[in-house]
Amino acid sequence: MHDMSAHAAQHHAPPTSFIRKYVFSLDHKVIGKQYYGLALVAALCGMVLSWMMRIHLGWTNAAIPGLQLLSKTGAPGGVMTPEYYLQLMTMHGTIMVFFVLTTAPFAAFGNFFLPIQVGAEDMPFPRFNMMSFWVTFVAFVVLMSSFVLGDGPTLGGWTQYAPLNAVGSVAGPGQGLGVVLWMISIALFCVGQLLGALNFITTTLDLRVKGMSLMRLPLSAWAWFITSCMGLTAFSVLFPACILVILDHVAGTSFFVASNLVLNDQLQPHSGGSTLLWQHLFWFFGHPEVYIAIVPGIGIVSHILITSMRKPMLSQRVLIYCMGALAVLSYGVYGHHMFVSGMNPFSALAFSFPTLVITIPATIVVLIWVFSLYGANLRINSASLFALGFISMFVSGGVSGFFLAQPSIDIMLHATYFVVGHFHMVMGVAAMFGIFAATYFWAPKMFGRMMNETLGRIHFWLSFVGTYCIFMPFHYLGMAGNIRRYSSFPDDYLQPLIPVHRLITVAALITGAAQLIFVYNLIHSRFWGKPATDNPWEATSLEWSTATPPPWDNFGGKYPVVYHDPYQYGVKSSVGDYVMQASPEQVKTDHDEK
Amino acid sequence: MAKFFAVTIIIIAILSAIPILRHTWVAPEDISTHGYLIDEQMSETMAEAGIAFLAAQFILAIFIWMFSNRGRDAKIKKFPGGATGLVIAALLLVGAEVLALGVFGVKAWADQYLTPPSAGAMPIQVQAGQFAFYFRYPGPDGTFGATHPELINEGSQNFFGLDPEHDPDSRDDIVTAEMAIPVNKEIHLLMHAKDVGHSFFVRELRVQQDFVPGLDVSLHFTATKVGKYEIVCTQLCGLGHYNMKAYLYVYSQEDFENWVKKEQAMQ
Amino acid sequence: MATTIHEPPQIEPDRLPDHGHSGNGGWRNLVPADGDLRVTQDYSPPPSSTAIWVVLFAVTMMFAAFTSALFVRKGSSLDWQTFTLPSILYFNTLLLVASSVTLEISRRRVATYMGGLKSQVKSPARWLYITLFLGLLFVAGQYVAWLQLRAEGLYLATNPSSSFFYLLTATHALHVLGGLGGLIYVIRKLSKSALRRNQLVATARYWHFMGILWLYLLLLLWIKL
Amino acid sequence: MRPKPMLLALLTLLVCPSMMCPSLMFAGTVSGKVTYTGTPAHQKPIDMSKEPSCAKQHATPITTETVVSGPDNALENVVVYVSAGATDEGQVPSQAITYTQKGCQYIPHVLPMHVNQEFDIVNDDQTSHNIHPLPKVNIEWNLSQPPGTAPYHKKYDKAEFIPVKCNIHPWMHGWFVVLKTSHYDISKGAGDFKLPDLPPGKYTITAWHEDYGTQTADVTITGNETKDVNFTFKAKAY
Repeated sequence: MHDMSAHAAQHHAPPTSFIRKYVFSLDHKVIGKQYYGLALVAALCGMVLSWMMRIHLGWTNAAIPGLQLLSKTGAPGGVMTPEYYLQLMTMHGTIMVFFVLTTAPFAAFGNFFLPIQVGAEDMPFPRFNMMSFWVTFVAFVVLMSSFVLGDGPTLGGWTQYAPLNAVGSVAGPGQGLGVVLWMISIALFCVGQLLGALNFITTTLDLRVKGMSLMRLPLSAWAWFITSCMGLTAFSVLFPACILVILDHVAGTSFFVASNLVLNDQLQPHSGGSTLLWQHLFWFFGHPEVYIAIVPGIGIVSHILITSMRKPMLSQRVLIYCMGALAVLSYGVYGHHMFVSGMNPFSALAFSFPTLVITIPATIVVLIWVFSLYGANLRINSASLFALGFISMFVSGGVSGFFLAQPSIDIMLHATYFVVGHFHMVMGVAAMFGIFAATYFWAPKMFGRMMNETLGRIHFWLSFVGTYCIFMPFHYLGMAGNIRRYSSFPDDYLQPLIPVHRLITVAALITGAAQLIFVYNLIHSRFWGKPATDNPWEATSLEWSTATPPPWDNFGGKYPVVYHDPYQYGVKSSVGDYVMQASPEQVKTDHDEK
Repeated sequence: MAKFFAVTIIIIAILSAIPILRHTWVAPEDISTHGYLIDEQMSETMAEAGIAFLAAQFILAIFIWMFSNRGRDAKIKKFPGGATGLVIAALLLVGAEVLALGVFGVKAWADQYLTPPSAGAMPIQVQAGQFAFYFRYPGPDGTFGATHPELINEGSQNFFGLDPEHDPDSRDDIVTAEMAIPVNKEIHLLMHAKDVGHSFFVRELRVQQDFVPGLDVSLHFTATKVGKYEIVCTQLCGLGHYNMKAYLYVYSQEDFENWVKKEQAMQ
Repeated sequence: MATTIHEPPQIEPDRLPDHGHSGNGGWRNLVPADGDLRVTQDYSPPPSSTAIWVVLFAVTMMFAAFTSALFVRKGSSLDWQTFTLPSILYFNTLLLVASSVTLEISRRRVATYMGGLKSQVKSPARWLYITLFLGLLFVAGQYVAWLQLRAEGLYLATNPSSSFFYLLTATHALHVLGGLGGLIYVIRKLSKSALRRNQLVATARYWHFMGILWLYLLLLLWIKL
Repeated sequence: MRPKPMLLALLTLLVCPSMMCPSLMFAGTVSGKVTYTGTPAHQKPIDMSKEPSCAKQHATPITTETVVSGPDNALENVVVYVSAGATDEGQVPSQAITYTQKGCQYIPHVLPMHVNQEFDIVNDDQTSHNIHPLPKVNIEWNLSQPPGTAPYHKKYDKAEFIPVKCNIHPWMHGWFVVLKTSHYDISKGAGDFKLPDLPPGKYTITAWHEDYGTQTADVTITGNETKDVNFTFKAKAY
């Protein structure tokens, strides 16, 4: 049953009808673009939500014009209520983590470029691939629908801790229908990503063209492959977890709700559920999810850096092994989210060591990047700027991991803005920079037109400086003991920190506005940009040896054969300082790994 | 452009480091017997992470400065050290750092979590509910009355579901909305969650622990400085989370006894 | 020709490089180094045979999650009431095991049939139909088991033990139904003489896995409930 | 000169049958006093230190209002109403009533109202309040009210005794008493109450207290008279 479309996959006819071409398309390239569009819309929603949150945090009783239109009870007269703040916060986190950081770098670019980079015509199971997108789309719609249905979205945060997620509306607005919708949405999302992982893994293992050994895959392809393996494991655990919560809601079971809980003076009709069970199930998904968001970025950035450096990384293998190590270790470290959760203090130590150890592969990756720059001939453009910015962000967000990896320090920093700063920098901003770099780098191939370089650089400068202005202060707030997930800071202790919050708010508004430049650039270039050549960056991997934009079967019925390692730069060849993977030309090089 | 970028990175790195070096924003002064371990661990980590941060950003900036836009026929060089050198360096440096932090970290952690409270520790029960903490002292008889969740009625201030009518133990229990403890006396805090997950965090005490619904956990600590401190909830517990707090009063022994008398009178 | 004989594509050594096609060049073959093409074994498994393992892995992870949930939940409080499993489950088990056997027989038959030796096999589809029937019988049997529990007043929310019973059996039954869908697909392909061997193999692997999974679940429920 | 008295007479004739006349002709009234016997539970003082803006509004900490007693065992906050026999069911009083959140307290503690009668919820504090009534038969809602936002207009369409809580300040507690009749009163400081304008007929009068439950008494109004009905609740020590 699972290969019903395998045959069609390898020789499916060119699409004719509009529906087949653009809506329910089987073409991995169209699906990739669809994912990208979804991520773009989601990112804008998430950004607007973060604006409102920031305004509320800076000026708590200020009326945000128009907000009352979104929810009359949530924001009477535009003044945000505490629960509405939490509802927006939950949606911001959920949208960004699931529908932006997972879909854009992995599903969007992976779908478009993985098959091309391995030299395949398409994914082996195009129908599953199509379902994968449309299921994800429905998941997004279900999530957004909670804005208008019932008493609004859930306020439980993107981690949806039990039993707050399971006791129902008695726990507050959005905890009834809102949670159920959230769980349904995420369960659907899991299905979509599992279908995607199925395609990614089989594509990488089985559809490589002649000569494309695993070690000859570009780093981006490796990143997508490793990510899909992580996703396969993580999402197939989150899915059942969501089912259990839904059962607690609609069927009255007690998986997560303990005995003798009293809300609003009402004894809850549940017994014996385990609070920590949810945390274990969730974080077993949740921490790998962080790497699902960042590993594609690592691969993409390496891919782009090499092209702009005009020389390969110091070692392709080491980078691949490091990404693999991150993937494997990520399952052994999830407990560091639960140091003070009441789990066995010995297991806290057991989780602490792998968490510290995981910094080693991360450090190696950074060292390889930085020292590969030595002796390079770096071509500065929007793509490479964002790639370098990614490294800077990855470092800044990474070092704070040293703190949070230690249970003793976590006593002070847990649930403070330090944590918020940490993951926003390392998995939020860094991953976003990866997405931007990829967009500036690959947009010519995807849409056949170059993006505007000037606008790209303006976008980069505002984003780079802006995000530092936003997220570095988060760390300071955290060290001063500013708790996260507070809708306002009424207590005397936090009053002195309000000016910092206002600064951050201003920075956030400006940086957010800068992203609109990107959106404009993307849309404008899509239609009126200057047409792109087949290989504008003088790059070597297979996506550049086909037409721009690629034909429906990627290589026009001719199959490339791979003669070289992916990154043959800094050599003397007939075309210049590089040799394409698919060109049989023999050049003197010491890079080939036999 | 590239050189400008390099300079920007360096400026940002330095600006980021300044507030740390000038201790502009730091945790409030520690008032616990175990806190110094955490603080030492913190500053140690800060030093190592800080060096790593600055070094990485600087090298990145310098290389960007040196090796950008060198013209089409620039000679491409390879880093002499090679990958293996870097890997070994990373393994040694980070490995050592990780081991050091990990091992010392255990001490700070163990002091609070792996050692049982001393026999003489004073038991206090704290119950977290949406959205306030309530505290219970056993009273003269030294025993806590049994709790009956079905009797909980916040309207009549019966937050713990006590049943004084039938349960003599509970009649002298002292229930308060503020926490008072004698200075330099070990406290054994019995933590109970009434509804959903909450957390007990006192910055000055260097204490943070989640309440687990259905599972009563306990903490022990000793305060060494008289004063008024803030207890906050750090686990998202619902719409009032931002406003869920109570105050901790550390009193001298006699002040504490007076406080107990006062509270007893109000029960 | 009535059936399609699906053999791995033969690659002549003197084949021109640009005639290679996707599906080939998988991890098994050596790579051309520096321009000279040295293809030794130019064959990689059809995606479906990789895909089925991916699917089985996902299913395994899902039931692993359910299992750990069961252990944690049982350990977390004292409200766990054990009950005796409906005896029909053991009969169902036999059905599922039998169906695996019949599927294996049919797989062999179809193989010889597709191998061209039609004379030896009357109708290769017969055993597939038997497997299908046994599978349906199994699902029906599970349904009967649920009815029996309801008759005893054990509903989904009655007790964590019953919750997990319904949860695990229902999830497994759904996956079995998926397998039945696969069987129907295979039968249709076969009757259209468009079946490819790896499709049958993948379906068979999935089906056998469902059997093994059920044995595991039965053991788990039998120990824990 | 002429038309005016005529007009008046006409007006009187027109208006009489409707509402004024019963009260004009025979204004039956039930009045009395609500008391308790025994010693009521000690009302604990409320510690609002968590909410400084409220705490500083009370010189001495306010106590719980489960049982509010007046001089010589008078019992306050008892809703006395005609539970059977009244003829004017469905007549919704037009005047709006307000339920105020001030000093982290509900004022009044018990708010009796007619089915479908509009009432306003006002936040007079400098902090956000959350008003969460917990009805069984009516529709449940749960609203937060940041300081300085407009009042909420609400009404209930079924008779019910609804406990009210604030989800931000757990000690805040009150009652909505939704009644099918407009003949109701709430006992004042001296425990006194008064149900005027009762046309002749047999009535059942019910007195409801949030902690002590209900008591009933039957009265018959024959004409223009005042019936004296007293209720005595048994106090609970705890």
